[in-house]
Amino acid sequence: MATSVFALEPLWLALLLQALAALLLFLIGAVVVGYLEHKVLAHMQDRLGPMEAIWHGIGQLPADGLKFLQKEDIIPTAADRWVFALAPAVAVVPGVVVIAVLPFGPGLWLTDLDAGIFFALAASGVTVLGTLMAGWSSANKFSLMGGLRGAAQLISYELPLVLAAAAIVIQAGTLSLPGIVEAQHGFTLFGVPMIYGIPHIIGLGLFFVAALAELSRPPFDMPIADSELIAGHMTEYTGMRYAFFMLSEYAGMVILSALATVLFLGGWYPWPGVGLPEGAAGMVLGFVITFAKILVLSAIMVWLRATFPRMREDQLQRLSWSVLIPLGLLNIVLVATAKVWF
Amino acid sequence: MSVPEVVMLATGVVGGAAALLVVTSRNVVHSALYLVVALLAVAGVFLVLGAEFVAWAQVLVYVGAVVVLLLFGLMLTRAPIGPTGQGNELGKAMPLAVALAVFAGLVALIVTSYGGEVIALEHVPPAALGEVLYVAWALPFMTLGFLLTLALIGAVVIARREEGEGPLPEPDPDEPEAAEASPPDSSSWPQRQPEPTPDEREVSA
Amino acid sequence: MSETLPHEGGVILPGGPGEAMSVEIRDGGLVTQEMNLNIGPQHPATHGVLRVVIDLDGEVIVRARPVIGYMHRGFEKLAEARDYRQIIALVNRHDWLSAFCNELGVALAVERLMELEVPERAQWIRVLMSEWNRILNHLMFIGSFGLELGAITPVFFSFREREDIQSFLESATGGRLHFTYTRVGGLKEDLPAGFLDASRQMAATMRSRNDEYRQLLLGNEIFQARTKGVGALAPDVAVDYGVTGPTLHATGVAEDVRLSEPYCVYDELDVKVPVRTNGDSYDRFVVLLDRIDASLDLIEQVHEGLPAGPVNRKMPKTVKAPEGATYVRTENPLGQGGYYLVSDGGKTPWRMRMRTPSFSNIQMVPELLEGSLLSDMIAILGSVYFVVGDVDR
Amino acid sequence: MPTVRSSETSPPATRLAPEAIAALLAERLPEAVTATTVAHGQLTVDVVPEHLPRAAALCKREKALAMDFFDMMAGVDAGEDGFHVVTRLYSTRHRHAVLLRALAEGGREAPRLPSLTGVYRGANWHEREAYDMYGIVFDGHPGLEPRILTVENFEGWPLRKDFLLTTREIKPWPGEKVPKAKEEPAKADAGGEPADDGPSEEEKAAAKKAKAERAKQKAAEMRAKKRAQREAEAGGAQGSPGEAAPEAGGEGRGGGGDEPGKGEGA
Repeated sequence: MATSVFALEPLWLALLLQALAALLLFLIGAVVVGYLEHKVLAHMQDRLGPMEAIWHGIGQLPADGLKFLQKEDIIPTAADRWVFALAPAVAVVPGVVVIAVLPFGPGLWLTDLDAGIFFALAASGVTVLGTLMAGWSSANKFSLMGGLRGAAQLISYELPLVLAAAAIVIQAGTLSLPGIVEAQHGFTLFGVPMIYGIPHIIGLGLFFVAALAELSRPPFDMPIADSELIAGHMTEYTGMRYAFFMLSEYAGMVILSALATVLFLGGWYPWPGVGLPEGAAGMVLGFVITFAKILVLSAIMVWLRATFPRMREDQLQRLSWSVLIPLGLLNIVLVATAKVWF
Repeated sequence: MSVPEVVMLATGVVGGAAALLVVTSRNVVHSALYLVVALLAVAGVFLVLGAEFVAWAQVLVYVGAVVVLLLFGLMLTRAPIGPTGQGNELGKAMPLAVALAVFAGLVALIVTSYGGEVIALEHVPPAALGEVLYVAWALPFMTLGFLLTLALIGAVVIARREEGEGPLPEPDPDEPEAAEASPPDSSSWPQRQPEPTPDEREVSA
Repeated sequence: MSETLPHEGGVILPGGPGEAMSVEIRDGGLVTQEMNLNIGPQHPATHGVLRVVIDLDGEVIVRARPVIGYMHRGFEKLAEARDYRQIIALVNRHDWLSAFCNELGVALAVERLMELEVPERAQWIRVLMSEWNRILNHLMFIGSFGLELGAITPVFFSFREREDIQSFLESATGGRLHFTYTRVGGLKEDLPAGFLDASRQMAATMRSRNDEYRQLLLGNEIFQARTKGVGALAPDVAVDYGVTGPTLHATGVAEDVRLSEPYCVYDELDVKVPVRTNGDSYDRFVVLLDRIDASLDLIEQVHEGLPAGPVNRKMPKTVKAPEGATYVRTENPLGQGGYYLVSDGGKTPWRMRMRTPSFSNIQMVPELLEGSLLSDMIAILGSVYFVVGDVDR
Repeated sequence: MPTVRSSETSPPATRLAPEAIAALLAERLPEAVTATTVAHGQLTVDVVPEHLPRAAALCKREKALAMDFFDMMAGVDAGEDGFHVVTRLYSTRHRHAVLLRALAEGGREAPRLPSLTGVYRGANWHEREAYDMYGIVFDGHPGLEPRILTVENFEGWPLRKDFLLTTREIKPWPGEKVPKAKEEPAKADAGGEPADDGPSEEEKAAAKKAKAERAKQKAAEMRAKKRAQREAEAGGAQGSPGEAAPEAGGEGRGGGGDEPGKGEGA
């Protein structure tokens, strides 16, 4: 198995480079997916989307970022200042941290943790704290309702997400993300090399639905439901702090798509059994393949946004507890049985 | 001092300070947020000790689920911004005594078990942990799991009974507060929220 | 302080700004305090400045009280200070989505008081314009209803059609929203060349597009889950409140002015009124879609039967309605519009009461809201079709 | 789709002619019905105010009438007599309608009518609107306040003819299209086309002068009000500012609205 390109000496240089790379990947990923959402949504809705900033509006998101920087930072008088100010950071930091374990190509990861998948899920689960803090500290009833809905939703969808990932861990026999990719590379179904996504179609579905709910993306966007709760926990936020929430949403799309890519779609390999060239070429190719898979998954998320109305809070809970979680448990039993038998 | 020792000390201090703030903060939500810091510090301690899996489990379960549930409960029930009245009639002495007793007990336990022994810090891979849990301690582990499942089912059963099957406690009409809390007559249009009585104002002050 | 502990005797802490739904534990049971929430006057779901004060128990609405009047512009008073020509431009504006149907009502009222016979062609064109206006209006609500439920795409589609329709209506009337095309005794002027062709073409396009809307939303599982059985309105309640239009037709009552008291040339046309029986949000939405088809049928009948001739009568410079009173009903897109015109023989009305469908619809809304979920409120408010200007006048 | 077509639904045979409805009402409630008029095919029944709910209930419950649909309610300024309230009831089954007209008791000072909310739920807001616009009090209504369309602390009854449009009060109106009392229009109309010819120079000058005077008067009033308020506050709790304000405001409005149309019309 390849080692990380960041396994450098001395340690401080490696750490510095890792931190920089994580931040850069986080920003680039969020901006690219954000642009994707603008454009895909627009074309699905019979319009063009941003067209002015540079070529085909490609500079729209950086321009938005600049604009957000100039906006007045408003903290409501009744708000709990510290919690209000900290909430966007709490929403963003887990995203940056998770980037550290995501493999974007052969050797293209910052660090390979033994319990990588576990770490990624644990860290991304912390994001909900930001939502809760923002919802409570805004001193706004709509925000509070949004925070409550967000918390309820994230608690109930963390379970299917972890269950779906657990099935893959059983299949691959490792918790390490690069390890799962390599295990998948050698996986065959009745002699045919196969990505996990095909036999684990239930798991893939579970993971994708739960990821949508974790991200509060339509059709599970009740915490920010604009026609009910204005913007939920983000109602009182302006300028850069608001931009942080948006950033964490788009980065969340990247992260969960990347996880799904690793777990179900064969990571940086075009197809299990099909290798990549050695060295830098393989790295670049691997990165391109990984990113393409991430973008496809993100585009599907955007597609769902263009297609579906919003669900209702009780319907969402019912879906999780009476459909997804039993299905997730069943999936684990099936996978474990199959793993022992074959 | 070696690097791990410094980190250990730092996380320990942060965790201890946060834990102290949890109990001294006058604002319940702040307490819960300090609890997050304390739990993260504990995860840090686990990391320094090489127990990576336990550290992430701590984050996933305690920060991601338990505290979130706690905050959810707080917000759902009563979490006005600003300090709230201390609702603890046990005062401060009793909890302090309990905490000290637990601390003393744990210290005594550790000292008697490992007193003087030097344990080398080494990274425990999840595979090794799995080996221990599912091979050496498989029976106790499964018993524990069974017990927790039973507890979960029991909780669901109790909750369901309260919801529909059992009799709901009727609010006592003679109780003055009950009349106050009852919704104002809908025929008088529109309704403003009733002014807080002097008693209630006092609590908020 | 010790005697008012939160868990003793059920004293509820008065909340700060961030007060939540408070729960008290009393006698071993949970008693919740309701949260009072103002939806509006500025809120995305209220289509303008309407305020709904709701008391929430968790997510369940316990009480709902619509507060109106934020857009009250005193049109009834203004009408008393305007001559009839000016009133036609005025009534365009209270329900800005049904401009033509409104102005038609006033013209009909004055014509009835004057016992004026309007040229045949003008009457046919009035029907044509009314039906196009109806489609314009319904397109708006089809788009916005999806938007409120979180489906953001339909609104772009429906606005594409709205633009197209407005463009060719503009060629005849000069207006895109406020047409002011009617005059007492006829119309402003005849249709321009090419108008009928554009109208024919648009009718054909609209037919296929209407199926597109059906496919876009109706088959969607989530859409059905969000709307079926939500905010079901009983026919007797609807009639008691004076609810009309698509909201009434969804309950199974086929009361439509075009059937029961035909004006213009509706009695010569085959008017179809789509009716459904459940009265819930889903049915109200389906009725809206079906009404577009029904309106297209009427438009095609007008295309075929439109007679030649003048479009207005020679009228005196100042129109004076003779002394008397009359009540004229028209089937506006949102329901029955009514104009009670009292004239003292002058050139301004002595009194003109505007009976607007949205007013009655909103009055009925608490019946549907109470006991439903907060999210359902959006589905209900979005499907009890109203325009705030029409409520407040 | 289930549809109802006009070709399938001719007017029901049970539909009653206006005259028949009038006869039926007069027969069943002779003490309530004072007069019936049929104009433009519409029946208007004048009802004794106190019997209005009974008449409405009869219209709703009588099998042959079955007027289940509450259409609308309109207040109409009836000059010196006070205010009419016209209620339209309609039958969705028989497709006939009646306009019940009642003259509110109490003249212009304290118009009162019994409420129809017990008969039709839809009457609620219509009555609130009539109260808001004309000050007609409906006995038995669950809550006329706060005012439904105007702001809660609005003073005056906007649709009464003696209530001038505020713009006319602030800015003199050289034209004639001010809502006038009943006698006025005939006089004004004799002038031909007043809407089209603009105000003459003298009129403009006079209007300007009048405006300046009014502004002065208003400023003086405000000063007096403020002074009174300060004194009240300094003096203690006996006169709260909330009490002083409406009084002064009422005077101001009374000065502008007591004699409608006069001065402006000529």
